Amino acid sequence: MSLEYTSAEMMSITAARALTNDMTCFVGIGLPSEAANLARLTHAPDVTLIYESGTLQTRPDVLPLSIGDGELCASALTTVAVPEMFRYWLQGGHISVGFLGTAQIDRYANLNTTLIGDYRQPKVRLPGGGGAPEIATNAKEVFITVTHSRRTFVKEVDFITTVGFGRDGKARDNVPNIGRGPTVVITDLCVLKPDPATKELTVTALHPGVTREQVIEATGWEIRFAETLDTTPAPTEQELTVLRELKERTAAHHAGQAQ
Amino acid sequence: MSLEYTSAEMMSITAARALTNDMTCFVGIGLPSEAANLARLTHAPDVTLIYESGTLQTRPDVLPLSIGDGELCASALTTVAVPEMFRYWLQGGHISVGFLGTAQIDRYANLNTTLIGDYRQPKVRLPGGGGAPEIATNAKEVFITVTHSRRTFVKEVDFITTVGFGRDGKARDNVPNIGRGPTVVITDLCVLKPDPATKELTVTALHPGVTREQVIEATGWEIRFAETLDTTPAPTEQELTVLRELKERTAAHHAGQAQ
Amino acid sequence: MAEFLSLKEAVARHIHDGDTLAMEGFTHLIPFAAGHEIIRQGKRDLTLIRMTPDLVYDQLIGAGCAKKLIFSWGGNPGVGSLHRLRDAVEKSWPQPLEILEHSHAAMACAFEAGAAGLPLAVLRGYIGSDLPKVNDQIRFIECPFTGERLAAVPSIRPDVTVVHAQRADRQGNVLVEGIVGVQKEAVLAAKRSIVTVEEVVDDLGASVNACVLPSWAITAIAVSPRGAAPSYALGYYERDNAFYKRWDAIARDRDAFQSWLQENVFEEGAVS
Amino acid sequence: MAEFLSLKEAVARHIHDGDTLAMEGFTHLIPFAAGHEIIRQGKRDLTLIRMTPDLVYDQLIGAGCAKKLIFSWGGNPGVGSLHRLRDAVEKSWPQPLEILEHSHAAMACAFEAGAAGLPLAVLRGYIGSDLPKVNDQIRFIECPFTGERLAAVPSIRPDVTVVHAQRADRQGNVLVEGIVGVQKEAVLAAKRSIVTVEEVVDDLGASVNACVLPSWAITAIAVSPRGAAPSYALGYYERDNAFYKRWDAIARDRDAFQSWLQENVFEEGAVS
Repeated sequence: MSLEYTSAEMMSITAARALTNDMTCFVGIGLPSEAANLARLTHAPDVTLIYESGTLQTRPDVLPLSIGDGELCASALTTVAVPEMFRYWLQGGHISVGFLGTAQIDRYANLNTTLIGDYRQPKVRLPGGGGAPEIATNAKEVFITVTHSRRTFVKEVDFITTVGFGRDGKARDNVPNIGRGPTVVITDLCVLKPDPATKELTVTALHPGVTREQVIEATGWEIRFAETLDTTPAPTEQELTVLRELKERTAAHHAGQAQ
Repeated sequence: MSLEYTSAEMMSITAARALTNDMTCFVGIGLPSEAANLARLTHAPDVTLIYESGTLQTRPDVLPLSIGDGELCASALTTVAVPEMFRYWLQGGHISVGFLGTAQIDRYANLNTTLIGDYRQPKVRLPGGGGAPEIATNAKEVFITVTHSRRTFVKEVDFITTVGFGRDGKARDNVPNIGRGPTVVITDLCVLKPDPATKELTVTALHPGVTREQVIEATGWEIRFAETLDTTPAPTEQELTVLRELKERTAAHHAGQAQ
Repeated sequence: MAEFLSLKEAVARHIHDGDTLAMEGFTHLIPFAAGHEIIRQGKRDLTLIRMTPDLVYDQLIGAGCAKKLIFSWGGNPGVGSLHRLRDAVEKSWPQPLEILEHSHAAMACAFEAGAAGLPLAVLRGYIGSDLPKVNDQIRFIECPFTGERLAAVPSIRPDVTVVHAQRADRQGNVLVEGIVGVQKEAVLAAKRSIVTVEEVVDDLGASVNACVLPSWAITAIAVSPRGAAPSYALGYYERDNAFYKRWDAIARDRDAFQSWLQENVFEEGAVS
Repeated sequence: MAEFLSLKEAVARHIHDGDTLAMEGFTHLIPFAAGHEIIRQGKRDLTLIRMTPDLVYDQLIGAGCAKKLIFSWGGNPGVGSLHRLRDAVEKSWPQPLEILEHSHAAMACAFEAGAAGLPLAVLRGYIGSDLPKVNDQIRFIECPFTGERLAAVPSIRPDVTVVHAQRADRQGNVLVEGIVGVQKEAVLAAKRSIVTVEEVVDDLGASVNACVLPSWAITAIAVSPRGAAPSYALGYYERDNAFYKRWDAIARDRDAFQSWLQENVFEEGAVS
């Protein structure tokens, strides 16, 4: 008997599975934060989570709404100043994985969180880069999680806020002291990895029940599929339970603070 | 009836008087530390004392033997890391006075604490610059206190560890973001100040009972005297009492830690 | 030495039209009360600096106080856009807003360099990003030892910095604790600084290496209980996450925003 | 994750002949026990790095472990010279000692830059000093924004850093408090690190912004009670200032030094 779950749950659970106990993860807010904490509450209890607000090795009981919620600080090993966070901990080489979300991603895994349209006359102004531009180059590798649609998966991003592999897939070649870049992208439909040679994002696994056509339809370029295409394992009951309890606790906590 | 006091006491008390309540003083160990704490215990109770070990606004009850004694930390407002001390507090422009000692000083108030003789074949190897090279340029002004002798007062220092006004008196001219440099030198014989035009150290006051000849004899260059030469006020009973009690407390404290 | 002033007096005396102003806080200890006082006093042509401009900057921008924003992430954390910021950038309402955009790493380093009295910050940053194409303040230098190409940005040295902190002692020394962000750097980097605090106490109760700003490094202190709400002050009150969510609807609509401003800043806040 | 090892094992496994080694501590928390273990194990050709080489470096140099010293102030604080250091520099005993000399500001910035993963540190330093004439690692760069001439030094990235701290928890997270010097920077800048601690506890008892080194940023931890004596560990024991004074006479004389070493390091220390 198979369990019922949403594609969003499938995404979070798959993203969580990418993290292992020995990783030190610099966590972006939103989907990455949900996945990272789910990992910590399931198979990777000792994964080290770091938020750019300065909280080192934090273990929040509910998901933070912002990157600097009190919960993150209260449950952290210690909290450092933000310049120290970016200088010593990120640039200093202590982060194994940067876990990012994005508004747009292109076939070379470049991320745009700056704007849609022209920089000086934006159609939509987005929040901006935040920590991502340097997380993407100073972390040893980068995981990305984002909902799959033609709006997000574009052939070329309008603006490279955060480099994946550049406009030609070669942006990291011969650059000293730079991480490997995006190694996996997890969506609500599938898992993508950069082709080892060209760095173009390629579908390596489809989530249960998802067809190639759905992925093609939701992607703004002629998406490639790996020769041997895996099927992502379905969520386990434990994963679903922990995720749902986490989200319930979180909703109750944030609602409970209304004046 | 005049009080009995030593020339060393005269020096410390005169040096202490140079500090005022509103100053933020970066304190060198040894004579400067003695003078700075004497100031704090007499006429300048609110003078802010800072030691390069990271102790901000410290109020030690006994003189520290080292620049990092526990007493300095325990009595400080807070203690910061040493990089922060040099970057934010000194280079950041928060220090009004750097108070330094030295092994050699020359007529342009350049200081040598590096070595006697040739750098690669030293006759005497001294401890080195420590904080002084940047204290002397980043503090708004510099006070120097040193025992007066031909060994210390030389025409040209063997090595400029810490700049006063350079070999020609012009080292600070047209240098941006640099303090005024040494504004007073207090010895056991007299007080010297740089000539406003040439920057050559000039005796502006003799301590009570000291003759010009004594100063000439103890100085390794043809020392100049100001046209109107003051006499330093003699120590007061309160100054002497506080200094002696401070030194007694200090001696008892440091001796008491023998195993 | 820091001077204890009312918030009204501190803002009136130390923040001038045309100033570069950093109101820092990384989600925690956002100086909302001070921001509202700036709006009430009708300050104009401010260049606002902040890594994470959030609701208080949205309010300042919507109220017409700002001509320029220097920032690295401008959103309502966990909720979405800052609609007043977007309206200013996209539609020039209530007036055009010039923006100068960095990454967090660069701004954090620029504050650090400002506190350190340096003219520039050096970092391994902006590799492959388009940001240097739209921000001419981002340059690249070559390391004289290794030849590595590194990014350089000007240090940040605001005319005035405003931060909120937990408490001051009677001498005007201030304790900041929890998520301390770049508050210390922002204060030390600025020509003048205003610190609002929850309370004044006899003893800060600071641990030995606590983040304490000495009185002589601060220009003015204003007591402002709950001065960081709807953000939070660790040890005093929690973040009102529900308000952050509600702000989305308020800020989406110019009229709703103006009504909110009238009621909650011009009328209600003026008496406090 | 940090591995708990005996001091003997930690030194044997992680410190190799020819390494660059930083044993930091600014008067406080000087890792004497680890230094003595290095002497006992007869490590050779070390490049010793430290802002304030004091007695433990005097001992390492006198025992013939070092070929080079990178430093900014080499004295017995409040007492006078380091006679073993002087004997090595002035008379090449027991062997020549190459020195590379900085100011404190430059070394502090170089450690900071090392922790920050940068190849260089930039500071407003060395103006008018002769030090750049004798240290070819000191260069000058021009600020691309202001044209100001600033000093640049290579960052410090030791092969191995050794520091002493108050305590570790059972997961290997370490608390350092009081005068923290450049210890955190030295550990983060190094390829490998050994931290000796007074004790291992269930709960560090650290305040919210305390200087804590996470287990995953440390290579090895060795429990070494009184491991910083005759320097001190805030909250544990005081500085034995009398010993620092006595050291002057011991170190002035080669024979006296060797007897002291034999008795206090090779014989006594070996059993502990």
